[in-house]
Amino acid sequence: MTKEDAKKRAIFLKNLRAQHEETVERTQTLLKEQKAIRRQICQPMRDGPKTIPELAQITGLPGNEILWHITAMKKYDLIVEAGMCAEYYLYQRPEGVK
Amino acid sequence: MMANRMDPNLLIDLKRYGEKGAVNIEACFNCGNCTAVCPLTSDDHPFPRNTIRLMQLGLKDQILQSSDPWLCYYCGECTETCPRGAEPAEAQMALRRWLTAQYDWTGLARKFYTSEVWEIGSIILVGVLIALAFIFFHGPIVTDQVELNTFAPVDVIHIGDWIMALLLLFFLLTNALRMHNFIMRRGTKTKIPLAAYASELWSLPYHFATQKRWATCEERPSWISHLLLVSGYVLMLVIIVFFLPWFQTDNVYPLYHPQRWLGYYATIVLLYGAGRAIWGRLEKARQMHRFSHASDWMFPILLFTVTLTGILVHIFRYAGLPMATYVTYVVHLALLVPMLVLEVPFGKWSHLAYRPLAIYFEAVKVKAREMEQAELAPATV
Amino acid sequence: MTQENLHVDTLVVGGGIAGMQSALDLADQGFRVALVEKEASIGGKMIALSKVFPTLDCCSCITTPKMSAVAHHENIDLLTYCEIGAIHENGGGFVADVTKKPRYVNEADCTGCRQCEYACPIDLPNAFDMDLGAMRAIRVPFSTAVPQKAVLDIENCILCGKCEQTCPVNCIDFTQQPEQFQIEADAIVLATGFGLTPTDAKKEYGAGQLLNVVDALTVERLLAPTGPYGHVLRPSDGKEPDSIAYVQCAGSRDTTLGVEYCSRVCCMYAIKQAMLLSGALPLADITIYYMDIRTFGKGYEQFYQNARAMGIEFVKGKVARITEDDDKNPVVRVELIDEGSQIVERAHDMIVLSVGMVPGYNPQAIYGVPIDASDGFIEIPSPNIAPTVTNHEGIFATGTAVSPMDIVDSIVMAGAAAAETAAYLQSRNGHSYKLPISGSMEMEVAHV
Amino acid sequence: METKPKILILATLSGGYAGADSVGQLHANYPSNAYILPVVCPSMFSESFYLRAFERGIDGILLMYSGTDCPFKGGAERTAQIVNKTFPLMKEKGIDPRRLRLVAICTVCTKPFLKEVNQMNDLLRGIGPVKMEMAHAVIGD
Amino acid sequence: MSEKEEPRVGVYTCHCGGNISDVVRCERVMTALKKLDNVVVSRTDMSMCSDAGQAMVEADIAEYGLNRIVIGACSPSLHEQTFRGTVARAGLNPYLYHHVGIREQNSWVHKDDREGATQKAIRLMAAGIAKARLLDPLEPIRLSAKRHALIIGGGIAGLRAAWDIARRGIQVTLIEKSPFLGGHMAQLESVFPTGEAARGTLHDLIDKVTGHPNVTIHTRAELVGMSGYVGDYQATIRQQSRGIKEGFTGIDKLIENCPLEVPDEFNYGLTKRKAIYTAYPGCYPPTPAVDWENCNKCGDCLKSLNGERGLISLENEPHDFDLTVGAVVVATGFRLYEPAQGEYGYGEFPEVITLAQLIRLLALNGEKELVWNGRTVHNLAFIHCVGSRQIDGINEPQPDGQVNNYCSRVCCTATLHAANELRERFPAINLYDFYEDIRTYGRGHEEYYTEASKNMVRFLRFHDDELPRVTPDPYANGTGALLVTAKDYLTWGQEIDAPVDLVVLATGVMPNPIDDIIKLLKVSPGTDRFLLEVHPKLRPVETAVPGVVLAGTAQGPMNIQESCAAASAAAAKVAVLLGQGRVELEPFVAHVDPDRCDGTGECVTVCAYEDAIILAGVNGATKAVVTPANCAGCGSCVSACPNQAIDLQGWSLSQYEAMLDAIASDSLPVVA
Repeated sequence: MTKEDAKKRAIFLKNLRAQHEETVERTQTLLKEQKAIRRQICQPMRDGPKTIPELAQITGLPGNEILWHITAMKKYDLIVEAGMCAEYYLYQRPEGVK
Repeated sequence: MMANRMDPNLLIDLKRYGEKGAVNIEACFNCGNCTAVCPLTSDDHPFPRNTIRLMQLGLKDQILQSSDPWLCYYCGECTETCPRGAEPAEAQMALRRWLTAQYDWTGLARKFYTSEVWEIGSIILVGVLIALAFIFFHGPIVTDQVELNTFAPVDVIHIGDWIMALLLLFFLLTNALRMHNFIMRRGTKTKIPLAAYASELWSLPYHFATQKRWATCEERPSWISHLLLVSGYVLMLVIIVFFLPWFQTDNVYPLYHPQRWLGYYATIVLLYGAGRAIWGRLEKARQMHRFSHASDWMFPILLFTVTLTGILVHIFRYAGLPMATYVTYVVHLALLVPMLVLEVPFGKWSHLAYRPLAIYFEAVKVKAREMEQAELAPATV
Repeated sequence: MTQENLHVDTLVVGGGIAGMQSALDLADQGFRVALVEKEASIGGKMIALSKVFPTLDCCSCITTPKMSAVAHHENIDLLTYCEIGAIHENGGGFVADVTKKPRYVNEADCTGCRQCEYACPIDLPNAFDMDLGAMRAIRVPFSTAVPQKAVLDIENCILCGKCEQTCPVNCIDFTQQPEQFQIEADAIVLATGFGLTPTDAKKEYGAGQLLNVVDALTVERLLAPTGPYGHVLRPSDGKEPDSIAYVQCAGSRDTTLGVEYCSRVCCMYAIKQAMLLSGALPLADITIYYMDIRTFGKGYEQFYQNARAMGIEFVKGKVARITEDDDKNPVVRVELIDEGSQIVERAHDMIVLSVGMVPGYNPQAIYGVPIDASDGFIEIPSPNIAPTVTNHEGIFATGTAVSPMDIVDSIVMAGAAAAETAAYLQSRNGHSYKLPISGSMEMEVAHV
Repeated sequence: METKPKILILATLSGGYAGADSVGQLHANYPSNAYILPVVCPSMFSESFYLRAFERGIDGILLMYSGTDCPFKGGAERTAQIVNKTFPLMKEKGIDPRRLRLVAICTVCTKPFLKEVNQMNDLLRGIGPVKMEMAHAVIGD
Repeated sequence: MSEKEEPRVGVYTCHCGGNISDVVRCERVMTALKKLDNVVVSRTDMSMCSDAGQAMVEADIAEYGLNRIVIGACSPSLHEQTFRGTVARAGLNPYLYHHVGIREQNSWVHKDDREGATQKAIRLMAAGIAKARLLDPLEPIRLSAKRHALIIGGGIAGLRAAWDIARRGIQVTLIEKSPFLGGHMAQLESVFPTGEAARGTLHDLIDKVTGHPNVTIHTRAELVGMSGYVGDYQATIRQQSRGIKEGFTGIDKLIENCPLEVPDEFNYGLTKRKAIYTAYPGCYPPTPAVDWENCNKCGDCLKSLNGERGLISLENEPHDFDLTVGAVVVATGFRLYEPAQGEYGYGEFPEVITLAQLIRLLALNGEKELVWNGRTVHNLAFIHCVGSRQIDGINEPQPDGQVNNYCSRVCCTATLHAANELRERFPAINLYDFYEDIRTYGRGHEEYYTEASKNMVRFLRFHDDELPRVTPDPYANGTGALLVTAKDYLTWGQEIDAPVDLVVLATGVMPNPIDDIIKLLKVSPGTDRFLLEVHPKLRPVETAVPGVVLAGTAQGPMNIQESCAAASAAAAKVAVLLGQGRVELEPFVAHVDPDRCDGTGECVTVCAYEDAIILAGVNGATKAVVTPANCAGCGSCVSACPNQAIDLQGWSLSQYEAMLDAIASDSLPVVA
């Protein structure tokens, strides 16, 4: 991509964002929240694999919400399963993902 | 197991005890929702589906032996959630009327419930008789000032009260005895020792006074207003039957005097309770008020008008209007007497007696079973 | 690429199993068909299911060949992500105004490689997985989607441009606008499908607020090999459930919900799911609370008896209430009708509401096809003899747009709609289908 | 050159091959020494076909058929019969019968697919090349 | 395949915009493949499926005279068809194209092993080339199809199928075993869920069908012979004489004069009819028929004739005729379960009848009160699931040793429909209903249940292991009234007695006994004895025999609506098959090399498809001969042949062996 093209593209995207201001803003807030929650969820996994109730206890977040984020991250290989503890699966970060 | 023979005609008869279209239990497909949703149901008494089922099949003996309809307070939860609109709560109501008629050996209850002409006619008849009695037998009419006790000598009225009370008690007790026979003799195989009756006797006045079971239902305000109504009613009954000379007097007591404030309390809660019942039935907002049988109207209307005329007598007396006082007094009694002699043993009022009786009988049965088991227990160990 | 106006013999509305089958049966007879689907992929509700009764076939294995056949059929114009705004009559035929919603992806170029999806930073609840799992703001709808093309959700996009940068064939196009075009057709087949009876309407069942009370379509996703968790877990905390209960007629045969009819499929799908669950969770107890078990179809009764033999517990009694204990275990209150009418409260790890079917779409606004006031499904004036013929000449209806029915019945009825439509088209002048020359069989006058 | 075992996967179009497509959609990982060929129905292969494959140096064969979903009358049963008859012949030649495996894979059976491939790969790494095995058997005779 | 032209292969490796090339080193693949025998052109492209990619292939075919094309790209399910089209446009036979999946099966699943993925791509492509060398041009199998369908059965399903097929310009011959059309529907009065008059609706359809120029109807006709294959079946039909010529007018007199009286099957034996009869007034055809089984040829009927004797013949002279048809619709319908002697008192007490009998009784009965056996019926009980949902060990098995363990689907709503009619016509009657589960599943069916409840039908629920009992009522004082006793689970398992005057058994549905048709058509029944479809969802109205489709209750219990839907669906399949006048089938079928075949017949033994392979004399020797129309292309025969004389076109064993060798080969040009 030439510099000029890049510039054009930047202007185009800017205009587009202005057009969709409301949805973009809302989604950006959502994204920020998601990131914060996921940091909270992933932090305890550094000490080893965790179950949802364990994560819920540590983070104070509701179990269903944690499960959703774990499911989302698992779908794109950002979290993997690491066996089971009683009736619960254990989750951890895969090797190479911080 | 003894087979039970179905009687298809019983349901047709039962339907006569409900407002037209209100008893809709033929629509019931026995899903069990009503029983499971009922806050008052128990392992021993899973209702209302069981009574509905008996009604559907026409198993008359089993219905007569059951006290379950009396354990229901018509909170309407079952009707509200019934997937088929079968009106289970209203079926219980109708069944209570039918049972009242079955307990009553005179056959009057049945006439009252199934015929509006009979019910209204008898009330008018008794009321007219009372009025006629006054027309022919009243005391001297003092017109320059209010002298009610001269117009209607209190001791004569009091004797009348006693006669009325005894009559009413006689019918009520004999009917209650029949109820006992159905539920306690035919309805149970365990032999019931007298000790069981004695040990549970406390529950009878307790439940009569508190209607505690009703409070288990979610509709607490109904229970409270009904409780107030009962308290006013009982209070008034006690006053006029036992203490009429103290109550019906030409003396004007000061406001702090118990005669005044007891009277005021009773009349206010009676007016409020009866008025609320009438208003509820007009409004039809709550489940229990959606259908109103003639008998449902008759009792609160009589109660309301009796109270109202009572208050008017009081006011006219204070205002010093002799003729108005006397006439209103006659009207008051012409309403009061039929209410008591007809409604109490044969009509809607009787549930006030049958409900605590049913609870009492069931408690006795449980006690008897416990006693029986206690006897058996050491032997088997 | 702009969508050109089309002239076809039949417009099929809805790309679920009924619509697909009708389209195929018509196209195979030589008629031109336009199949319009509002979602980004065809497949309807069926493609989301795990396995199907009574054969327990893998559902995808039955649906995908039909989806692929539709996509590749030379007589079918497949139009996904399109909505029909209005239908006018036009000289005995119909003209449909169609809006093609922008995918923001150039459909012709997209290879379905999903690189954009991996690059996208936004995770959204995945409706295909009943919101249990996640999907990106740009994605291929699901693994077996047809067409296998990405679609961008502009409402939930921050326009970061990452997808655009990643796409190997430069097919992301933020400038796309809705496109209007028209389809001229001589006949219409409505296959608009069904929706689920609402569960939040029933306050006795928690009004949709209890986390471990789910509907049956959610369990389909839990059981599907491509499901969100990859296991059967309950939504509140990811526990593998030991005890699962089904509440039948949770949205049907109930006047308080305004749905008085039987939804026809719930008994069988509950039994099927119970069987699959006991396969996935061999130690779990599975209970089905029911009013009547309606396993009426071919092989269905045997299926039910097998489930009983497998140890699945069938309890006669309508669940009156579902509450929650401290561990978020849902608790049912029910009368055990077959066991002496006891009232019990039983806690389960998870409860499945066997919700029923309501019409998925009311076609009245744009088509003028009457619906039945009592159930909301399309009115069929002569359901016995002509089960797919509506009140409107030239418009036919099939599948669950007509009434609740299972997949087998939908497919058969779709064939019936195709036969009816084909005969209608042939009876009209000027249809594009050329009547083949009559065979050598002499025309015989009917005789006995 | 590294000697990875060669796995041949014969996958039915209506089942296993579509399943392999689904695995691809997931971008999952499995060993690259697994070669997938589509087949209509594996009932067309006789015992000798499999033996020939082992002789040519295929270390393991996974037959991913459609099981009870087989669209052909008797196809699944006949395939199973042939495979059962192949095992003793393999033993005769000194070939570990575990090198041939018949599994039912559906169009979205991604997990079983991966499990089978990985298991076969692990097995073959453990027991070594088929050619060595056959050579040993000849010597052993 | 000796005189095959020298293969000139063009091979293309697709980058798929990086989807493949990010992992697989496509240029290396291209270079490696160039070195293989017969490869004339090897190229890569960013996107083979693009117009440019396809144009490149077309140009190469023209320029280099390529006669085999191999493309490695995404899964064949996505683009194999696309490239077949490309090749065809360039004038090559489309089956000379081979597609290799190297995206879903390679680059996407070996992301962290680029070297392995590249080598795998080379091997898979090499295998593809090996197969391509052996590809033969193929043509779809085209069979001319007789645009004529045979429908067996003149009930609602057969009629509905006839109407749909005829309207598509296809000839229809409908044969009906009995002398009259209409089947069971004619015996109904009103039908759920509409309440419409059954015979009114039926006759509308009969009028349409019989009035359609494409339809020929033969009553009293049965299928007795069948040969051929899809598109070209030869059917032999045997028709019994009617005994009376069409257009005869003195019908009433004729019937009157017949002295014989036999139970009238139309009324399920409730009434009698003569040995010359019509099914019902207004039936089609209106001409009466002689009941050959019962007629004793007394000749009394002839006495009413005045010199018109030629119009009647009391000799049954069945005649056979042949018909060539392209497809067959089996609409042979159902029969009702006949309760065993003593089952719920059936055959033991005259007050126990079937639902079908009740429906006829209601049609025959007066308006005021329901009368049975001369007595007014005040109380009536229905019992459900008689002959349905049976359980081994509890229910008496059928003569064939089986029990009907299926649900008959129609009886619940039909029973409630009858109950509601009873209540409406005889308001004082008491109705009881003994059931296991009420299955009013269809649109408008639950309403019948609700209505019946409102009509005060008392429902009692029994369990399948404790069936209700029917006994004489001890209190009935010899009036013949009965007592139905059941352990009622709605009344917490109490035994309940229903005193009744009439017990009505809701009998289930069974397939008509059509063993001969099953044998002739080579279709197969399922374990429930109903005819089996190929697959309930993929091909729900087709049988495993090509060109033989199912309509209505021959396949399983159905109501009228479902029968009509199934019949129309079957008609759609017939229209697909025969509409074009030819049948086109995929060429992937078995093919015999007559030089190798020595007629052992192993292939015939293993083949599961009727008449797909037969042994026949070819030039004086016994050889296997494939009928492509009947071959499903599974290849079972290939593995069975001891001489490798039979192979699958397009998927041949030699092609597989060549592919396998390429994969196994250690000497591939794997360059670094």
